[in-house]
Amino acid sequence: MNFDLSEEQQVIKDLALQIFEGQSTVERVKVAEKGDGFDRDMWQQLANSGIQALCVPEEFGGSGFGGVELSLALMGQGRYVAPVPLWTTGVSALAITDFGSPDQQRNLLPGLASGETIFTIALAESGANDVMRPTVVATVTGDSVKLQGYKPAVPFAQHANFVLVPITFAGNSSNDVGVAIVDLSSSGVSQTEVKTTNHEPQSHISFDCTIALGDILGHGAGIDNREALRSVFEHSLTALAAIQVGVAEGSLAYVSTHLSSRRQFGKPLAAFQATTQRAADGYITTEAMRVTALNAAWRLAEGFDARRDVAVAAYWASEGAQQVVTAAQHLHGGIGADVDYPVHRYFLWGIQLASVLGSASSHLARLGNLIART
Amino acid sequence: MNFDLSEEQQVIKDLALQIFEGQSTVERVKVAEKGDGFDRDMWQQLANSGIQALCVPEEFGGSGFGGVELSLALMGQGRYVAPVPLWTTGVSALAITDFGSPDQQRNLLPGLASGETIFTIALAESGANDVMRPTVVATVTGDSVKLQGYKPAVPFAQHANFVLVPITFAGNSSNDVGVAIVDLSSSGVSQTEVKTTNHEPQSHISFDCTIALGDILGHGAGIDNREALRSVFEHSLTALAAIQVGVAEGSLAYVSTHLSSRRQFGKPLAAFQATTQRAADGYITTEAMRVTALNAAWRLAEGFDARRDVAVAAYWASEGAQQVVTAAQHLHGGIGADVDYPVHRYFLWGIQLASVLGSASSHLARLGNLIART
Amino acid sequence: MHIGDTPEEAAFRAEAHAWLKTHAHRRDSHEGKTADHTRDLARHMQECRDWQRVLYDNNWAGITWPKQYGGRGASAIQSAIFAEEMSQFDVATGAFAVSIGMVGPTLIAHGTPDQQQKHLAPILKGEEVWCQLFSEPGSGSDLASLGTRAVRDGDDWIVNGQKVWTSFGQFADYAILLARTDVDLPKHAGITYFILDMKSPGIDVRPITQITGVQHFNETFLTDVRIPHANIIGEINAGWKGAQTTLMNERSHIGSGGTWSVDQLIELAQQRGLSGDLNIRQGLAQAHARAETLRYMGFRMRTAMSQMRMPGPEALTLKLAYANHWRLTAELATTILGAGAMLWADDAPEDNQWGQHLLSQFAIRIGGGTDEIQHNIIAERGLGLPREPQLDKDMPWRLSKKVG
Amino acid sequence: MHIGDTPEEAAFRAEAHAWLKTHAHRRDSHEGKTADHTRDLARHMQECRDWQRVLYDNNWAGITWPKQYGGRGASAIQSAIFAEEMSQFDVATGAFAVSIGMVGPTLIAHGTPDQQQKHLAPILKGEEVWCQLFSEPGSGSDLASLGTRAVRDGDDWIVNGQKVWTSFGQFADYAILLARTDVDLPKHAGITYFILDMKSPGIDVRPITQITGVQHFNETFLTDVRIPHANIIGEINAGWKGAQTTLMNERSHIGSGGTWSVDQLIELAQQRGLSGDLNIRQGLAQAHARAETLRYMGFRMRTAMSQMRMPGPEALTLKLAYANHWRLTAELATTILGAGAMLWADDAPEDNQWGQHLLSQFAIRIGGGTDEIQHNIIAERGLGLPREPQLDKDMPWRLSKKVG
Repeated sequence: MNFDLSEEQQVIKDLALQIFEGQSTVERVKVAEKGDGFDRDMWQQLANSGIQALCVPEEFGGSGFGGVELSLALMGQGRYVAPVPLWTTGVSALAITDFGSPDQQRNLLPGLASGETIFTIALAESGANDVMRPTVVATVTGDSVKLQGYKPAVPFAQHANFVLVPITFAGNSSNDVGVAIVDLSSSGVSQTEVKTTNHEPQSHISFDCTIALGDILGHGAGIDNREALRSVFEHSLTALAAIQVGVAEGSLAYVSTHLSSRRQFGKPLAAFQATTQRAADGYITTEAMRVTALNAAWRLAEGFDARRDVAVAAYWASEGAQQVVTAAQHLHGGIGADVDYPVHRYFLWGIQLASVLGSASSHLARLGNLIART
Repeated sequence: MNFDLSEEQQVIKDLALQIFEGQSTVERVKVAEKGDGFDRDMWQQLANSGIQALCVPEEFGGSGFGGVELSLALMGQGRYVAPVPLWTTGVSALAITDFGSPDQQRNLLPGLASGETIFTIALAESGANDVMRPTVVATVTGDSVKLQGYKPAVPFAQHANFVLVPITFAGNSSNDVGVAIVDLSSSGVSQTEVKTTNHEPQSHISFDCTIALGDILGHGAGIDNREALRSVFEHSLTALAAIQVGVAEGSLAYVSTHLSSRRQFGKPLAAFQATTQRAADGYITTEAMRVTALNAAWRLAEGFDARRDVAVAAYWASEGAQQVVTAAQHLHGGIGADVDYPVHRYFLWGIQLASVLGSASSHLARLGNLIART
Repeated sequence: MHIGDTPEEAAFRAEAHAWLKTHAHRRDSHEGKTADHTRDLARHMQECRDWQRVLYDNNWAGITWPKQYGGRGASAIQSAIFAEEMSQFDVATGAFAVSIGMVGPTLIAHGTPDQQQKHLAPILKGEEVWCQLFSEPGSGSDLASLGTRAVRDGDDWIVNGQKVWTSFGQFADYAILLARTDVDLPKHAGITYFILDMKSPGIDVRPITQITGVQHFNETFLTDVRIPHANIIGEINAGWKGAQTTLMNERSHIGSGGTWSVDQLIELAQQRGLSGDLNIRQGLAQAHARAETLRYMGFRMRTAMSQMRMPGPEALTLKLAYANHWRLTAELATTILGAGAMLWADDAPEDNQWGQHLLSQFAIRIGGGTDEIQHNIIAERGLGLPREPQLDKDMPWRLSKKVG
Repeated sequence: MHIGDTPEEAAFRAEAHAWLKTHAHRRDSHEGKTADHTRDLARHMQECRDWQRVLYDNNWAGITWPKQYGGRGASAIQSAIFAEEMSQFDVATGAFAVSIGMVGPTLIAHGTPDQQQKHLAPILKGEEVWCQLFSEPGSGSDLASLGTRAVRDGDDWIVNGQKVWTSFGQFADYAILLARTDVDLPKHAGITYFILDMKSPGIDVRPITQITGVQHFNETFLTDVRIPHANIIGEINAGWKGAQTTLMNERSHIGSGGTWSVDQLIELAQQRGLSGDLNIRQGLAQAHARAETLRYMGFRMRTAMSQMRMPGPEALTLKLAYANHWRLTAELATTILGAGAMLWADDAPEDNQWGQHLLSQFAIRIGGGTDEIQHNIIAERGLGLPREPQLDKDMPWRLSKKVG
């Protein structure tokens, strides 16, 4: 039993933090917000340092690490609210590594490792958000697959090359689900760019297109399609939980600075217990988010059943992060509402990522079914 | 629109408070706790001052007030955690006044007004606690009614003369419910006295007895049995909510004393914001309890549909009171856990009354059905 | 006790409602216009002016103001009834929150006859927009520590300093201003309350872009701005007293919003097929319970005001409960909207009103004093706890900046 | 990183479990004995002594203690694994919480060889029960303000004062005692740490009846009690250092409980037919989530301890999270039990364990420092915020009582 990072993990964590601290300055983030929402220079820096290569096996140009190391990098991203599509690209690399056919691995993993290929994941649904019951329908005819459906709010879609799409195969069994790898430049895939709360670039995507059977994740490799979808879902939640840890940390760092430096009634704000107690609560919540996020990533990486662990991490990532960033925003008083001061960005990230994750009560409901099915 | 008490109401409130303050001293309460849990001298004092007579019409020896005035008296009781069966007796008087047959009124109301007759109400059920679906079954044969069933945790039953029992009439319609007035000395009514958390005397009661058809509340008076049961339920919740307001107030009074007088780190506890903020939250919650409890009592007294209002008051009385008394107990540190110091009694009352009321989530569920039925 | 309309009040409500129905558009919750003014603030200003004039022409402006000043001379309860009814209609009022809600009551209580004569009627007619120059970047919750200086120069005072959170400052004709006129007195004692003509030379108003995207807040820089001596409200160095009147009116105002959002939330959940989801329904029930609580707290406060009693800690509890309710409803809306809650501006569902609602919570919490300050006042006045000692309370202001 | 048993740890766990299975009764959650000791404290004491002896005889006592003192010389993680396994069995350990959890580590760190020789083995064998004489009625969270005086008299010290919250004081053979030995030094600097023989003349132990009905807490009055000079732990006036070791061990101990209560709650809900109730199930899920969080926080703390790093703010977060978890599970049990939650003692369902659980929450929160104190330390060490100024920190203790 050992909660310490290995030496290699510590190096990866420090490296990622260092890049994000250097690249994701407030000025650079502002430029991205006003532009297309994607800092390509930062993405290239990350690629130069091998961050995108973390989850790709060595034979495909990666360094052969896994989800834990990805989570450490994502915590760094959250800490500096860096505008890059790291989680979707990282989780896609894990999915193709774990479930992809030899062709898919050979064709896609080298580009993922080098940062040249960008992936996104179309998790959200318009109605009830049950990822395991996709609304995009796949009709197989011979070697081709017709995809029909609509996915809202797909992150970084306008900058991505491919999208992982949860699908339900047309036919008798509604249980027959899987993941399609769709080239975003295919005809019949149309994007509508939308504005989002935290300025992340997103698109609504309509699918009325035909892909090859070989574009179904793991086609011909004898995998369990349903497990592939579950894995994408669980790795996505775990990756988002890691970003939220960084977001909460970053927001608390601004709180520390603000409370230590601003003075009222003749003393620093930190001398008022009402403020320090609330900040300390934020710290406790952030630690709960951290240990559960790391645990979920570790259990997934070890190949254990992690359904409960992912639900626990997602619960904290949704509920906890919102608590922390709301408290941080509040503790900043008026300054928090002024977009010239950076802390508001953490609030916007925290609530937006919570929306991607799904509500805390939905994770509790899933967990309740797992632990106390009657 | 006027939230102020009338002059008469103010007099009643002050009178009740004065009696409870004088009679329900810590010493007297301790004596009752060690004895049979009922302070008969206090009961007599209340009777001498006309408190039990508040809800009885003048023609039967009462003063003809109603539920609002009962609530004001009950707030005083809660404020001094007085061991008397006032809420059950008061709500029974209201029920018999509103729904009783002329015989029932003539036979029972004078004794209720004088304090000689004590009523209890068997609200709780062993399983799921839906008062509108009673488990005690009433089988009518001619003029007699056979009652069969079991009711746990009936307050003050060993000191009471009568009990109001929610019943379901045997037959086709499970919807056919009502209220029976049962003499506790009848054969076939057996009590088992039980110890309770706050030392209130309670009994589990088994019913295997026969009563007269004339003992069904309102028999022959052309009333709606179901409405009679609902009224008993709603008045009970409203009465309990009033006691909880007093309990919360009393517990905050101890908090004020403690925080003002106890010194740590060279200053009074009240100088630590962490403690005062928590106490202030308790005050806000108590005010929410107060306005919603008064509103529910007023609407019931005016004869309006008060289902939502009662649910709102019960929600606060359950959730809010537990919050306040838990905070108060906590703010007292070790002293709170010592039964020689009186504040613990408010904690025990707060949580026990919340159990009688039912959980906050059950009240929200009822309210949710009322406001957002799909 | 009468928790609900008396027959007279019901008649007044019916009269108000009937009048509103003929003069304003009923708010259609399917396409609420709440967020509209985020797009075009100047248009919103004009709508506010127009609506205020309509109110005035029909004797609905300044319901509690004495008739001699052009008001209706009616009770606080009637005013509240009118506000409740008006909240069901789609009318623009925000730009007059300061003038009508804060400046008017302050001038009525503390202004000179000339000041009252000059300003009260134009305010009611919608001809004068006012802003509030109280907060400073360095003062925050500790308003009395403000450092904007006013120095006497003959019949004028010369003002220098910086203010912040100036709502609608870019449109304002006048401002109420607190400035320090004696640095040797303790911080509460050396402040004077001025009326400032916003067309005076030396005023620079710079918009702040808020997290909501709106720019109705501003920073205001004052450089050698001249104010005639006659523009002082109350006495020299006694401005803190007038400020209390203004702030109490601000707090009462903040807590007096309608409870429209719960009905809208229920409708939203029903539209999305989620009103059968037990978790959502528990959330709706809780929102309803809290909204009802706000209503009764409001009734109680208005009862006190209509009996000419100053509202006590209940006004503070109301404001805190209101801020909590705002946050809870915003979070519930986010849950109901799911992925849609991420979208913003034109792309957001329901005309972005829920996104605006979520991001506006901080302005609500800050206006009228922070949560922490209000908790302290409640502990003191509601529970009788001793005041927190303020180290700098009695020392000259010029020294107090160094304490701690 | 390895969040779970390594093969070696799994083998150790299996060994521990197998041994426990042959030497202790498996806890049957249908008739948990948790509350038993509330009925007969003397019997509980004897059970604790007996079980401790069994542990010692089988080399399971003092798992982290060095072998030279009779311990097992094993790691903090092995100790935690044993504690987790033991929590599934129905064994009595409470009376040795102070001796094993606090006195032993303190003596190992700060005791003289004679003190270690004399006490450590008897503690491990269950022959010596210890109590803690730290808190005083007038000190509360401000432990360093304690006023019990010890005055030198030749080779002895003479002690006078009053202590409170003395767990199992009526059964204790020895006590660890903090007393003030120099009133002219600041409050933290004039305290000395003593070993007190509880059979000494002048000690009066009076039980306190707690809200739970239990009397394991006491008030202890010390009147001219003599303590030999050799019984000082550490140096004269340097007792605060040793006290820190004791308190840190107390805190680590408080957070190390098992997560048994969630499984029991699930079973309780299932028995009552309520596990299908969505509100209950959300509560169970939340309890599970928080219990899991406690486990991982515990893993992390033990990782630090096994690497010989002092646990930092994580030990405090663990303790606070544990106290919250305790309260939430107690409240959930109350909801599941419905009317049954009102019953008490013999009449209560489930052997009254949930009633005891609910009412014990305050002792949990107070032991090892109040929530407020811990929040302050977390703000300081976890977030780097400046310490709250303590007015009386540097002045002589005899003056500090008058400050404020």
